[in-house]
Amino acid sequence: MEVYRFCFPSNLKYLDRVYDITSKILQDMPIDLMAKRRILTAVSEAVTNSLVHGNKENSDKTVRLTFQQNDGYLQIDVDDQGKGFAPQITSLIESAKKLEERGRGIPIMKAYVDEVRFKYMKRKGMKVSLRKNLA
Amino acid sequence: MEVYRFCFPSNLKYLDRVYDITSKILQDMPIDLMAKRRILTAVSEAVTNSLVHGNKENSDKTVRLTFQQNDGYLQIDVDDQGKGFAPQITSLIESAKKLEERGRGIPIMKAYVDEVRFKYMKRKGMKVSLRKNLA
Amino acid sequence: MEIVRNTLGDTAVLHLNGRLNLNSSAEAKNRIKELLDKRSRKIILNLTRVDFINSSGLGVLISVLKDIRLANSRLAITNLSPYVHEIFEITQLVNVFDIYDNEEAALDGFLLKSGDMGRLR
Amino acid sequence: MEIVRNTLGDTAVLHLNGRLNLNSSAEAKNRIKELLDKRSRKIILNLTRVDFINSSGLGVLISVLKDIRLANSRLAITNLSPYVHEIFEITQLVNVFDIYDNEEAALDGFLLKSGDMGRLR
Ligand SMILES: Nc1ncnc2c1ncn2[C@@H]1O[C@H](COP(=O)(O)OP(=O)(O)O)[C@@H](O)[C@H]1O
Ligand SMILES: Nc1ncnc2c1ncn2[C@@H]1O[C@H](COP(=O)(O)OP(=O)(O)O)[C@@H](O)[C@H]1O
Repeated sequence: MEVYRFCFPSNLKYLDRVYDITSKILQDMPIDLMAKRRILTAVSEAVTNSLVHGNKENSDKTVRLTFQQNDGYLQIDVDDQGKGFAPQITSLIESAKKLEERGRGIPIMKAYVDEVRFKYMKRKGMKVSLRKNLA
Repeated sequence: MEVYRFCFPSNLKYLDRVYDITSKILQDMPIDLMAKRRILTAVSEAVTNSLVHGNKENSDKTVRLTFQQNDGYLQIDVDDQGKGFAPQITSLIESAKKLEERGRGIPIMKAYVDEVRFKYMKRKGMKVSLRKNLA
Repeated sequence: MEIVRNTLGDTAVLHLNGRLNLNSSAEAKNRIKELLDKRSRKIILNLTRVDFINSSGLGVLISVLKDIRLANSRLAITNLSPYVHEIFEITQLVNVFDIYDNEEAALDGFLLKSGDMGRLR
Repeated sequence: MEIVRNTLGDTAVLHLNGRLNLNSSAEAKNRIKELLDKRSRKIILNLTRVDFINSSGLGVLISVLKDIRLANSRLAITNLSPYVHEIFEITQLVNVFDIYDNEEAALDGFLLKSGDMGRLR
Protein backbone atom coordinates (compact mmCIF):
# COMPACT_ATOMS: atom_id res chain seq x y z
CA MET A 1 0.00 0.00 0.00
CA GLU A 2 1.17 3.47 -0.84
CA VAL A 3 0.81 6.22 1.72
CA TYR A 4 1.66 9.85 1.16
CA ARG A 5 1.53 12.28 4.02
CA PHE A 6 2.28 15.99 4.32
CA CYS A 7 2.12 18.10 7.39
CA PHE A 8 2.28 21.85 7.03
CA PRO A 9 1.73 24.96 9.12
CA SER A 10 -1.62 26.70 8.84
CA ASN A 11 -0.79 29.30 6.26
CA LEU A 12 -2.80 29.84 3.09
CA LYS A 13 0.31 29.84 0.96
CA TYR A 14 0.37 26.05 1.36
CA LEU A 15 -2.76 25.76 -0.76
CA ASP A 16 -0.62 25.99 -3.87
CA ARG A 17 1.91 23.49 -2.58
CA VAL A 18 -0.89 21.10 -1.69
CA TYR A 19 -2.26 21.48 -5.21
CA ASP A 20 1.10 20.74 -6.82
CA ILE A 21 1.83 17.74 -4.70
CA THR A 22 -1.65 16.31 -4.93
CA SER A 23 -1.41 16.58 -8.72
CA LYS A 24 1.83 14.62 -8.65
CA ILE A 25 0.40 11.92 -6.44
CA LEU A 26 -2.69 11.54 -8.61
CA GLN A 27 -0.66 11.62 -11.81
CA ASP A 28 -0.07 7.90 -12.18
CA MET A 29 -3.28 6.69 -10.60
CA PRO A 30 -5.85 4.82 -12.70
CA ILE A 31 -8.29 7.74 -12.75
CA ASP A 32 -9.28 9.88 -15.71
CA LEU A 33 -8.26 13.51 -15.95
CA MET A 34 -11.65 14.94 -15.06
CA ALA A 35 -11.85 12.75 -11.95
CA LYS A 36 -8.38 13.92 -10.95
CA ARG A 37 -9.47 17.55 -11.17
CA ARG A 38 -12.51 16.75 -9.05
CA ILE A 39 -10.35 15.10 -6.41
CA LEU A 40 -7.96 18.07 -6.49
CA THR A 41 -10.92 20.36 -5.93
CA ALA A 42 -12.35 18.30 -3.08
CA VAL A 43 -8.92 18.20 -1.41
CA SER A 44 -8.54 21.96 -1.79
CA GLU A 45 -11.91 22.49 -0.11
CA ALA A 46 -11.10 20.22 2.81
CA VAL A 47 -7.64 21.70 3.28
CA THR A 48 -8.94 25.27 3.05
CA ASN A 49 -11.49 24.50 5.76
CA SER A 50 -8.86 22.93 8.00
CA LEU A 51 -6.54 25.90 7.61
CA VAL A 52 -9.22 28.53 8.07
CA HIS A 53 -12.04 27.13 10.19
CA GLY A 54 -10.14 24.39 12.00
CA ASN A 55 -6.76 25.91 12.75
CA LYS A 56 -7.81 29.57 12.34
CA GLU A 57 -4.67 30.17 10.27
CA ASN A 58 -2.57 29.78 13.43
CA SER A 59 0.81 28.86 12.02
CA ASP A 60 1.69 26.91 15.17
CA LYS A 61 -1.03 24.49 14.22
CA THR A 62 -0.53 21.85 11.58
CA VAL A 63 -2.72 20.41 8.89
CA ARG A 64 -1.97 16.81 7.96
CA LEU A 65 -2.91 15.46 4.57
CA THR A 66 -2.70 11.70 3.97
CA PHE A 67 -3.27 9.74 0.77
CA GLN A 68 -3.66 5.98 0.96
CA GLN A 69 -4.10 4.03 -2.20
CA ASN A 70 -5.70 0.65 -1.71
CA ASP A 71 -6.86 -1.81 -4.31
CA GLY A 72 -10.39 -0.58 -4.45
CA TYR A 73 -10.18 3.04 -3.48
CA LEU A 74 -8.13 6.11 -2.74
CA GLN A 75 -8.63 7.52 0.73
CA ILE A 76 -7.61 11.05 1.56
CA ASP A 77 -7.65 12.27 5.16
CA VAL A 78 -7.33 15.90 6.17
CA ASP A 79 -6.61 16.36 9.86
CA ASP A 80 -6.57 19.67 11.65
CA GLN A 81 -5.99 20.73 15.27
CA GLY A 82 -9.19 22.68 15.69
CA LYS A 83 -12.28 22.34 17.83
CA GLY A 84 -14.26 20.37 15.27
CA PHE A 85 -17.79 21.09 14.09
CA ALA A 86 -21.07 19.46 13.22
CA PRO A 87 -21.59 19.74 9.47
CA GLN A 88 -24.86 21.33 8.40
CA ILE A 89 -26.68 20.52 5.20
CA THR A 90 -26.61 23.45 2.82
CA SER A 91 -28.42 23.69 -0.46
CA LEU A 92 -26.42 24.79 -3.45
CA ILE A 93 -29.65 25.97 -5.06
CA GLU A 94 -30.36 28.27 -2.12
CA SER A 95 -26.75 29.50 -2.03
CA ALA A 96 -26.95 30.30 -5.73
CA LYS A 97 -30.27 32.13 -5.41
CA LYS A 98 -29.04 34.19 -2.47
CA LEU A 99 -25.73 34.94 -4.15
CA GLU A 100 -23.95 33.59 -1.07
CA GLU A 101 -20.21 34.04 -1.30
CA ARG A 102 -19.50 31.10 0.98
CA GLY A 103 -20.81 27.74 2.10
CA ARG A 104 -20.08 25.68 -1.02
CA GLY A 105 -16.98 23.82 0.19
CA ILE A 106 -18.59 20.77 1.75
CA PRO A 107 -21.25 20.37 -0.98
CA ILE A 108 -18.50 20.48 -3.59
CA MET A 109 -16.55 17.77 -1.73
CA LYS A 110 -19.67 15.62 -1.66
CA ALA A 111 -20.28 16.13 -5.36
CA TYR A 112 -16.71 15.34 -6.33
CA VAL A 113 -15.78 12.21 -4.42
CA ASP A 114 -17.66 9.02 -3.60
CA GLU A 115 -17.74 9.46 0.14
CA VAL A 116 -17.07 12.28 2.63
CA ARG A 117 -16.84 11.56 6.34
CA PHE A 118 -16.32 13.90 9.27
CA LYS A 119 -14.99 12.69 12.57
CA TYR A 120 -13.88 14.59 15.64
CA MET A 121 -10.75 13.06 17.13
CA LYS A 122 -10.74 13.75 20.85
CA ARG A 123 -7.99 16.14 21.97
CA LYS A 124 -6.62 16.19 18.43
CA GLY A 125 -8.99 17.88 16.03
CA MET A 126 -11.20 17.27 13.06
CA LYS A 127 -10.63 14.54 10.51
CA VAL A 128 -12.28 14.90 7.13
CA SER A 129 -12.01 11.75 5.00
CA LEU A 130 -12.59 11.73 1.27
CA ARG A 131 -12.90 8.46 -0.54
CA LYS A 132 -12.76 7.90 -4.26
CA ASN A 133 -13.48 4.45 -5.66
CA LEU A 134 -11.01 3.23 -8.23
CA ALA A 135 -12.09 1.33 -11.30
CA MET B 1 7.58 23.16 10.27
CA GLU B 2 6.72 21.35 7.08
CA VAL B 3 6.87 17.58 6.97
CA TYR B 4 6.33 15.46 3.90
CA ARG B 5 6.21 11.73 4.17
CA PHE B 6 5.64 8.94 1.65
CA CYS B 7 5.49 5.26 2.31
CA PHE B 8 5.62 2.89 -0.61
CA PRO B 9 6.08 -0.82 -1.27
CA SER B 10 9.54 -2.05 -2.18
CA ASN B 11 9.25 -2.02 -5.92
CA LEU B 12 11.75 -0.29 -8.19
CA LYS B 13 9.00 1.41 -10.15
CA TYR B 14 8.63 3.80 -7.20
CA LEU B 15 12.02 5.32 -8.00
CA ASP B 16 10.36 7.46 -10.64
CA ARG B 17 7.51 8.45 -8.36
CA VAL B 18 10.01 9.38 -5.64
CA TYR B 19 11.89 11.50 -8.15
CA ASP B 20 8.76 13.36 -9.25
CA ILE B 21 7.53 14.03 -5.76
CA THR B 22 10.92 14.99 -4.40
CA SER B 23 11.25 17.50 -7.25
CA LYS B 24 7.91 19.03 -6.32
CA ILE B 25 8.83 19.29 -2.66
CA LEU B 26 12.18 20.90 -3.42
CA GLN B 27 10.63 23.21 -6.00
CA ASP B 28 9.87 26.14 -3.74
CA MET B 29 12.74 25.70 -1.30
CA PRO B 30 15.45 28.34 -1.06
CA ILE B 31 18.04 26.18 -2.79
CA ASP B 32 19.59 26.68 -6.21
CA LEU B 33 18.84 24.35 -9.09
CA MET B 34 22.17 22.54 -8.96
CA ALA B 35 21.78 21.86 -5.25
CA LYS B 36 18.27 20.54 -5.88
CA ARG B 37 19.62 18.07 -8.42
CA ARG B 38 22.27 16.97 -5.95
CA ILE B 39 19.64 16.37 -3.28
CA LEU B 40 17.49 14.48 -5.78
CA THR B 41 20.47 12.30 -6.56
CA ALA B 42 21.33 11.65 -2.91
CA VAL B 43 17.70 10.75 -2.20
CA SER B 44 17.61 8.39 -5.17
CA GLU B 45 20.74 6.64 -3.87
CA ALA B 46 19.36 6.22 -0.36
CA VAL B 47 15.96 5.05 -1.61
CA THR B 48 17.52 2.62 -4.09
CA ASN B 49 19.58 1.09 -1.28
CA SER B 50 16.55 0.77 0.99
CA LEU B 51 14.51 -0.91 -1.73
CA VAL B 52 17.27 -3.24 -2.86
CA HIS B 53 19.65 -3.93 0.02
CA GLY B 54 17.32 -3.15 2.93
CA ASN B 55 13.98 -4.57 1.86
CA LYS B 56 15.33 -6.91 -0.84
CA GLU B 57 12.56 -5.69 -3.16
CA ASN B 58 10.00 -7.51 -1.03
CA SER B 59 6.81 -5.67 -1.85
CA ASP B 60 5.33 -6.46 1.55
CA LYS B 61 8.02 -4.24 3.03
CA THR B 62 7.73 -0.50 2.98
CA VAL B 63 10.20 2.31 2.45
CA ARG B 64 9.36 5.54 4.23
CA LEU B 65 10.70 8.83 2.97
CA THR B 66 10.34 11.90 5.16
CA PHE B 67 11.24 15.52 4.43
CA GLN B 68 11.37 18.02 7.27
CA GLN B 69 12.14 21.59 6.49
CA ASN B 70 13.43 23.55 9.46
CA ASP B 71 14.80 27.07 9.56
CA GLY B 72 18.38 26.08 9.15
CA TYR B 73 18.25 22.84 7.21
CA LEU B 74 16.32 20.28 5.27
CA GLN B 75 16.41 16.80 6.75
CA ILE B 76 15.50 13.78 4.69
CA ASP B 77 15.09 10.39 6.33
CA VAL B 78 14.87 7.14 4.43
CA ASP B 79 13.64 4.25 6.56
CA ASP B 80 13.54 0.65 5.47
CA GLN B 81 12.52 -2.61 7.16
CA GLY B 82 15.72 -4.48 6.55
CA LYS B 83 18.45 -5.93 8.73
CA GLY B 84 20.66 -2.84 8.64
CA PHE B 85 24.35 -2.71 7.84
CA ALA B 86 27.62 -1.15 8.88
CA PRO B 87 28.71 1.27 6.17
CA GLN B 88 32.19 0.70 4.78
CA ILE B 89 34.38 3.43 3.43
CA THR B 90 34.86 3.05 -0.30
CA SER B 91 37.15 5.10 -2.48
CA LEU B 92 35.68 6.54 -5.64
CA ILE B 93 39.18 6.66 -7.10
CA GLU B 94 39.60 2.92 -6.57
CA SER B 95 36.12 2.18 -7.90
CA ALA B 96 36.89 4.21 -11.01
CA LYS B 97 40.23 2.51 -11.56
CA LYS B 98 38.73 -0.94 -11.16
CA LEU B 99 35.76 -0.13 -13.36
CA GLU B 100 33.48 -1.23 -10.54
CA GLU B 101 29.85 -1.17 -11.56
CA ARG B 102 28.61 -0.67 -8.01
CA GLY B 103 29.52 0.86 -4.69
CA ARG B 104 29.13 4.56 -5.51
CA GLY B 105 25.77 5.20 -3.84
CA ILE B 106 26.93 6.14 -0.36
CA PRO B 107 29.94 8.19 -1.57
CA ILE B 108 27.61 10.14 -3.87
CA MET B 109 25.24 10.85 -0.98
CA LYS B 110 28.18 12.13 1.05
CA ALA B 111 29.36 14.35 -1.78
CA TYR B 112 25.92 15.79 -2.44
CA VAL B 113 24.51 16.72 0.96
CA ASP B 114 26.04 18.28 4.06
CA GLU B 115 25.59 15.31 6.35
CA VAL B 116 24.77 11.62 5.98
CA ARG B 117 23.93 9.52 9.03
CA PHE B 118 23.14 5.84 9.34
CA LYS B 119 21.26 4.44 12.27
CA TYR B 120 19.86 1.00 12.89
CA MET B 121 16.44 1.21 14.55
CA LYS B 122 15.92 -1.89 16.63
CA ARG B 123 13.19 -4.21 15.31
CA LYS B 124 12.38 -1.66 12.61
CA GLY B 125 15.17 -1.31 10.11
CA MET B 126 17.76 1.08 8.83
CA LYS B 127 17.38 4.84 8.89
CA VAL B 128 19.54 6.89 6.54
CA SER B 129 19.38 10.62 7.24
CA LEU B 130 20.51 13.22 4.75
CA ARG B 131 20.86 16.79 5.86
CA LYS B 132 21.23 19.82 3.63
CA ASN B 133 21.93 23.20 5.21
CA LEU B 134 19.78 26.02 3.92
CA ALA B 135 21.17 29.49 3.29
CA MET C 1 -3.38 35.08 -10.23
CA GLU C 2 -2.54 37.48 -13.01
CA ILE C 3 -5.27 39.71 -14.39
CA VAL C 4 -4.97 41.65 -17.63
CA ARG C 5 -7.46 44.29 -18.78
CA ASN C 6 -8.38 44.89 -22.41
CA THR C 7 -11.13 46.86 -24.09
CA LEU C 8 -13.47 45.66 -26.83
CA GLY C 9 -15.42 48.72 -28.00
CA ASP C 10 -17.27 49.87 -24.88
CA THR C 11 -16.71 46.59 -23.07
CA ALA C 12 -14.02 45.96 -20.46
CA VAL C 13 -12.48 42.51 -20.82
CA LEU C 14 -10.50 40.99 -17.97
CA HIS C 15 -8.38 37.93 -18.61
CA LEU C 16 -7.81 35.88 -15.47
CA ASN C 17 -4.74 33.72 -15.40
CA GLY C 18 -3.83 31.07 -12.83
CA ARG C 19 -5.47 29.43 -9.85
CA LEU C 20 -8.40 30.98 -8.06
CA ASN C 21 -8.22 29.55 -4.54
CA LEU C 22 -8.25 31.19 -1.11
CA ASN C 23 -4.59 32.04 -1.42
CA SER C 24 -5.19 34.18 -4.49
CA SER C 25 -8.79 35.23 -3.96
CA ALA C 26 -8.38 38.40 -1.87
CA GLU C 27 -5.83 39.81 -4.29
CA ALA C 28 -7.91 38.75 -7.30
CA LYS C 29 -11.02 40.37 -5.90
CA ASN C 30 -9.21 43.67 -5.26
CA ARG C 31 -7.54 43.65 -8.66
CA ILE C 32 -10.79 42.99 -10.50
CA LYS C 33 -12.64 45.72 -8.62
CA GLU C 34 -9.75 48.13 -9.15
CA LEU C 35 -9.71 47.46 -12.89
CA LEU C 36 -13.45 48.04 -13.18
CA ASP C 37 -13.88 51.77 -12.87
CA LYS C 38 -17.25 53.44 -12.76
CA ARG C 39 -17.46 53.80 -16.51
CA SER C 40 -17.34 50.06 -17.26
CA ARG C 41 -20.97 49.26 -18.08
CA LYS C 42 -20.28 45.96 -19.80
CA ILE C 43 -17.72 43.61 -18.44
CA ILE C 44 -16.39 40.29 -19.66
CA LEU C 45 -14.38 37.96 -17.46
CA ASN C 46 -12.49 35.59 -19.72
CA LEU C 47 -11.55 32.47 -17.73
CA THR C 48 -9.70 30.65 -20.49
CA ARG C 49 -6.49 30.63 -18.49
CA VAL C 50 -7.97 29.75 -15.13
CA ASP C 51 -6.42 26.33 -14.40
CA PHE C 52 -8.21 25.86 -11.14
CA ILE C 53 -11.15 27.30 -9.26
CA ASN C 54 -12.88 26.14 -6.09
CA SER C 55 -15.52 27.57 -3.78
CA SER C 56 -13.21 30.39 -2.71
CA GLY C 57 -12.82 31.45 -6.33
CA LEU C 58 -16.54 31.20 -6.96
CA GLY C 59 -17.02 33.48 -3.95
CA VAL C 60 -14.82 36.10 -5.60
CA LEU C 61 -16.85 35.97 -8.81
CA ILE C 62 -20.11 36.30 -6.89
CA SER C 63 -18.78 39.28 -4.97
CA VAL C 64 -17.72 40.91 -8.25
CA LEU C 65 -21.12 40.12 -9.79
CA LYS C 66 -22.93 41.79 -6.91
CA ASP C 67 -20.83 44.95 -7.24
CA ILE C 68 -21.43 45.04 -10.98
CA ARG C 69 -25.18 44.60 -10.54
CA LEU C 70 -25.28 47.34 -7.90
CA ALA C 71 -23.58 49.66 -10.38
CA ASN C 72 -26.24 48.70 -12.94
CA SER C 73 -23.52 47.28 -15.15
CA ARG C 74 -23.51 43.89 -16.86
CA LEU C 75 -21.23 40.92 -16.49
CA ALA C 76 -20.54 38.03 -18.83
CA ILE C 77 -18.20 35.12 -18.18
CA THR C 78 -16.54 33.40 -21.11
CA ASN C 79 -14.22 30.60 -22.16
CA LEU C 80 -14.87 28.13 -19.36
CA SER C 81 -12.92 24.91 -19.71
CA PRO C 82 -15.01 21.75 -19.22
CA TYR C 83 -13.73 21.46 -15.66
CA VAL C 84 -14.57 25.06 -14.79
CA HIS C 85 -17.95 24.75 -16.45
CA GLU C 86 -18.72 21.69 -14.37
CA ILE C 87 -18.19 23.48 -11.09
CA PHE C 88 -20.56 26.26 -12.23
CA GLU C 89 -23.13 23.58 -13.03
CA ILE C 90 -22.77 21.66 -9.82
CA THR C 91 -23.08 24.82 -7.75
CA GLN C 92 -26.08 25.98 -9.80
CA LEU C 93 -24.19 29.12 -10.73
CA VAL C 94 -24.91 28.54 -14.42
CA ASN C 95 -28.29 30.04 -13.52
CA VAL C 96 -26.73 33.10 -11.91
CA PHE C 97 -24.00 34.12 -14.32
CA ASP C 98 -24.33 34.87 -18.02
CA ILE C 99 -21.92 32.35 -19.47
CA TYR C 100 -20.75 32.40 -23.09
CA ASP C 101 -18.41 30.29 -25.16
CA ASN C 102 -16.22 33.23 -26.11
CA GLU C 103 -15.96 37.02 -26.04
CA GLU C 104 -17.78 37.47 -29.34
CA ALA C 105 -20.76 35.51 -28.14
CA ALA C 106 -20.76 37.59 -24.96
CA LEU C 107 -20.82 40.83 -26.99
CA ASP C 108 -23.78 39.50 -28.98
CA GLY C 109 -25.40 38.55 -25.70
CA PHE C 110 -25.02 42.09 -24.34
CA LEU C 111 -26.63 43.48 -27.51
CA LEU C 112 -29.48 41.02 -27.49
CA LYS C 113 -30.42 41.50 -23.86
CA SER C 114 -29.52 45.14 -23.27
CA GLY C 115 -31.08 48.56 -23.70
CA ASP C 116 -29.29 48.73 -27.06
CA MET C 117 -32.11 46.52 -28.31
CA GLY C 118 -34.63 48.80 -26.57
CA ARG C 119 -33.72 51.62 -28.91
CA LEU C 120 -34.94 49.51 -31.83
CA ARG C 121 -38.41 49.15 -30.37
CA MET D 1 14.64 5.37 -21.05
CA GLU D 2 14.37 5.69 -24.80
CA ILE D 3 17.40 4.90 -26.92
CA VAL D 4 17.73 5.84 -30.57
CA ARG D 5 20.52 4.65 -32.84
CA ASN D 6 21.99 6.74 -35.64
CA THR D 7 25.09 6.37 -37.77
CA LEU D 8 27.74 9.00 -38.48
CA GLY D 9 30.04 7.57 -41.16
CA ASP D 10 31.48 4.45 -39.54
CA THR D 11 30.44 5.51 -36.04
CA ALA D 12 27.35 4.27 -34.20
CA VAL D 13 25.65 7.05 -32.24
CA LEU D 14 23.18 6.22 -29.49
CA HIS D 15 20.98 8.97 -28.10
CA LEU D 16 19.82 8.24 -24.56
CA ASN D 17 16.62 9.89 -23.47
CA GLY D 18 15.18 9.99 -19.94
CA ARG D 19 16.26 8.96 -16.47
CA LEU D 20 19.00 6.45 -15.90
CA ASN D 21 18.20 4.98 -12.48
CA LEU D 22 17.86 1.41 -11.23
CA ASN D 23 14.32 1.24 -12.61
CA SER D 24 15.52 1.85 -16.17
CA SER D 25 19.07 0.52 -15.98
CA ALA D 26 18.54 -3.15 -16.82
CA GLU D 27 16.49 -2.31 -19.88
CA ALA D 28 18.89 0.45 -20.92
CA LYS D 29 21.89 -1.87 -20.62
CA ASN D 30 20.20 -4.55 -22.77
CA ARG D 31 19.05 -2.05 -25.38
CA ILE D 32 22.49 -0.47 -25.70
CA LYS D 33 24.22 -3.83 -26.03
CA GLU D 34 21.61 -4.99 -28.53
CA LEU D 35 22.08 -1.89 -30.67
CA LEU D 36 25.85 -2.31 -30.73
CA ASP D 37 26.47 -5.16 -33.09
CA LYS D 38 29.87 -6.64 -33.66
CA ARG D 39 30.69 -4.26 -36.49
CA SER D 40 30.44 -1.08 -34.40
CA ARG D 41 34.08 -0.14 -33.82
CA LYS D 42 33.43 3.44 -32.79
CA ILE D 43 30.53 4.29 -30.56
CA ILE D 44 29.20 7.57 -29.28
CA LEU D 45 26.72 7.78 -26.42
CA ASN D 46 25.04 11.16 -26.60
CA LEU D 47 23.61 12.03 -23.17
CA THR D 48 22.09 15.37 -24.06
CA ARG D 49 18.60 14.16 -23.16
CA VAL D 50 19.52 12.31 -19.99
CA ASP D 51 17.67 14.31 -17.31
CA PHE D 52 18.91 12.23 -14.46
CA ILE D 53 21.63 9.74 -13.71
CA ASN D 54 22.81 8.23 -10.45
CA SER D 55 25.17 5.44 -9.43
CA SER D 56 22.89 2.82 -11.03
CA GLY D 57 23.12 4.65 -14.36
CA LEU D 58 26.87 5.05 -14.06
CA GLY D 59 27.03 1.29 -13.50
CA VAL D 60 25.29 0.72 -16.82
CA LEU D 61 27.75 2.96 -18.65
CA ILE D 62 30.71 1.18 -17.07
CA SER D 63 29.31 -2.20 -18.02
CA VAL D 64 28.86 -0.98 -21.60
CA LEU D 65 32.39 0.47 -21.61
CA LYS D 66 33.86 -2.85 -20.52
CA ASP D 67 32.05 -4.72 -23.28
CA ILE D 68 33.21 -2.19 -25.85
CA ARG D 69 36.81 -2.41 -24.68
CA LEU D 70 36.70 -6.21 -24.76
CA ALA D 71 35.54 -5.99 -28.35
CA ASN D 72 38.48 -3.67 -29.06
CA SER D 73 36.03 -0.95 -30.00
CA ARG D 74 36.06 2.64 -28.81
CA LEU D 75 33.54 4.62 -26.80
CA ALA D 76 33.02 8.35 -26.49
CA ILE D 77 30.42 10.08 -24.34
CA THR D 78 29.09 13.45 -25.41
CA ASN D 79 26.76 16.30 -24.52
CA LEU D 80 26.85 16.04 -20.75
CA SER D 81 24.74 18.68 -19.01
CA PRO D 82 26.54 20.45 -16.14
CA TYR D 83 24.74 18.23 -13.66
CA VAL D 84 25.66 15.01 -15.46
CA HIS D 85 29.23 16.21 -15.90
CA GLU D 86 29.48 16.87 -12.18
CA ILE D 87 28.60 13.31 -11.24
CA PHE D 88 31.29 12.03 -13.63
CA GLU D 89 33.77 14.34 -11.91
CA ILE D 90 32.81 13.44 -8.38
CA THR D 91 33.02 9.74 -9.13
CA GLN D 92 36.36 10.18 -10.92
CA LEU D 93 34.83 8.73 -14.05
CA VAL D 94 36.06 11.69 -16.10
CA ASN D 95 39.36 9.81 -16.02
CA VAL D 96 37.79 6.61 -17.29
CA PHE D 97 35.50 7.73 -20.09
CA ASP D 98 36.43 9.79 -23.14
CA ILE D 99 34.10 12.73 -22.74
CA TYR D 100 33.47 15.32 -25.45
CA ASP D 101 31.32 18.41 -25.76
CA ASN D 102 29.52 17.11 -28.83
CA GLU D 103 29.50 14.40 -31.48
CA GLU D 104 31.81 16.30 -33.82
CA ALA D 105 34.44 16.67 -31.13
CA ALA D 106 34.11 12.96 -30.41
CA LEU D 107 34.67 12.11 -34.08
CA ASP D 108 37.79 14.30 -34.08
CA GLY D 109 38.85 12.56 -30.89
CA PHE D 110 38.53 9.12 -32.50
CA LEU D 111 40.66 10.30 -35.44
CA LEU D 112 43.29 11.87 -33.26
CA LYS D 113 43.77 8.92 -30.98
CA SER D 114 43.09 6.02 -33.28
CA GLY D 115 44.91 3.93 -35.80
CA ASP D 116 43.55 6.25 -38.46
CA MET D 117 46.29 8.66 -37.39
CA GLY D 118 48.77 5.79 -37.50
CA ARG D 119 48.30 5.60 -41.23
CA LEU D 120 49.64 9.14 -41.54
CA ARG D 121 52.86 8.30 -39.75
N1 LIG E 1 -12.28 21.71 9.53
C1 LIG E 1 -13.26 22.48 10.03
N2 LIG E 1 -13.23 22.89 11.33
C2 LIG E 1 -14.19 23.64 11.84
N3 LIG E 1 -15.28 24.06 11.14
C3 LIG E 1 -15.39 23.69 9.85
C4 LIG E 1 -14.40 22.89 9.23
N4 LIG E 1 -14.79 22.67 7.97
C5 LIG E 1 -15.95 23.32 7.79
N5 LIG E 1 -16.33 23.95 8.93
C6 LIG E 1 -17.58 24.69 9.16
O1 LIG E 1 -18.51 24.35 8.16
C7 LIG E 1 -18.93 25.50 7.44
C8 LIG E 1 -19.24 25.18 5.98
O2 LIG E 1 -18.04 24.86 5.28
P1 LIG E 1 -18.00 24.98 3.71
O3 LIG E 1 -19.16 24.27 3.14
O4 LIG E 1 -16.67 24.52 3.28
O5 LIG E 1 -18.19 26.52 3.41
P2 LIG E 1 -17.29 27.77 3.81
O6 LIG E 1 -15.95 27.27 4.25
O7 LIG E 1 -17.22 28.58 2.58
O8 LIG E 1 -18.01 28.45 4.91
C9 LIG E 1 -17.82 26.51 7.63
O9 LIG E 1 -18.26 27.83 7.51
C10 LIG E 1 -17.36 26.20 9.04
O10 LIG E 1 -18.19 26.82 9.99
N1 LIG F 1 19.64 0.37 3.44
C1 LIG F 1 20.58 -0.58 3.39
N2 LIG F 1 20.38 -1.78 3.99
C2 LIG F 1 21.32 -2.75 3.96
N3 LIG F 1 22.50 -2.60 3.36
C3 LIG F 1 22.78 -1.45 2.73
C4 LIG F 1 21.85 -0.38 2.72
N4 LIG F 1 22.39 0.66 2.05
C5 LIG F 1 23.61 0.24 1.66
N5 LIG F 1 23.87 -1.02 2.06
C6 LIG F 1 25.11 -1.80 1.85
O1 LIG F 1 26.16 -0.89 1.55
C7 LIG F 1 26.75 -1.24 0.31
C8 LIG F 1 27.23 0.01 -0.42
O2 LIG F 1 26.14 0.80 -0.85
P1 LIG F 1 26.33 1.82 -2.05
O3 LIG F 1 27.52 2.67 -1.76
O4 LIG F 1 25.05 2.54 -2.22
O5 LIG F 1 26.67 0.95 -3.32
P2 LIG F 1 25.79 -0.16 -4.06
O6 LIG F 1 24.38 -0.02 -3.60
O7 LIG F 1 25.97 0.16 -5.51
O8 LIG F 1 26.39 -1.48 -3.68
C9 LIG F 1 25.68 -2.02 -0.43
O9 LIG F 1 26.23 -2.88 -1.39
C10 LIG F 1 25.00 -2.77 0.71
O10 LIG F 1 25.73 -3.91 1.06
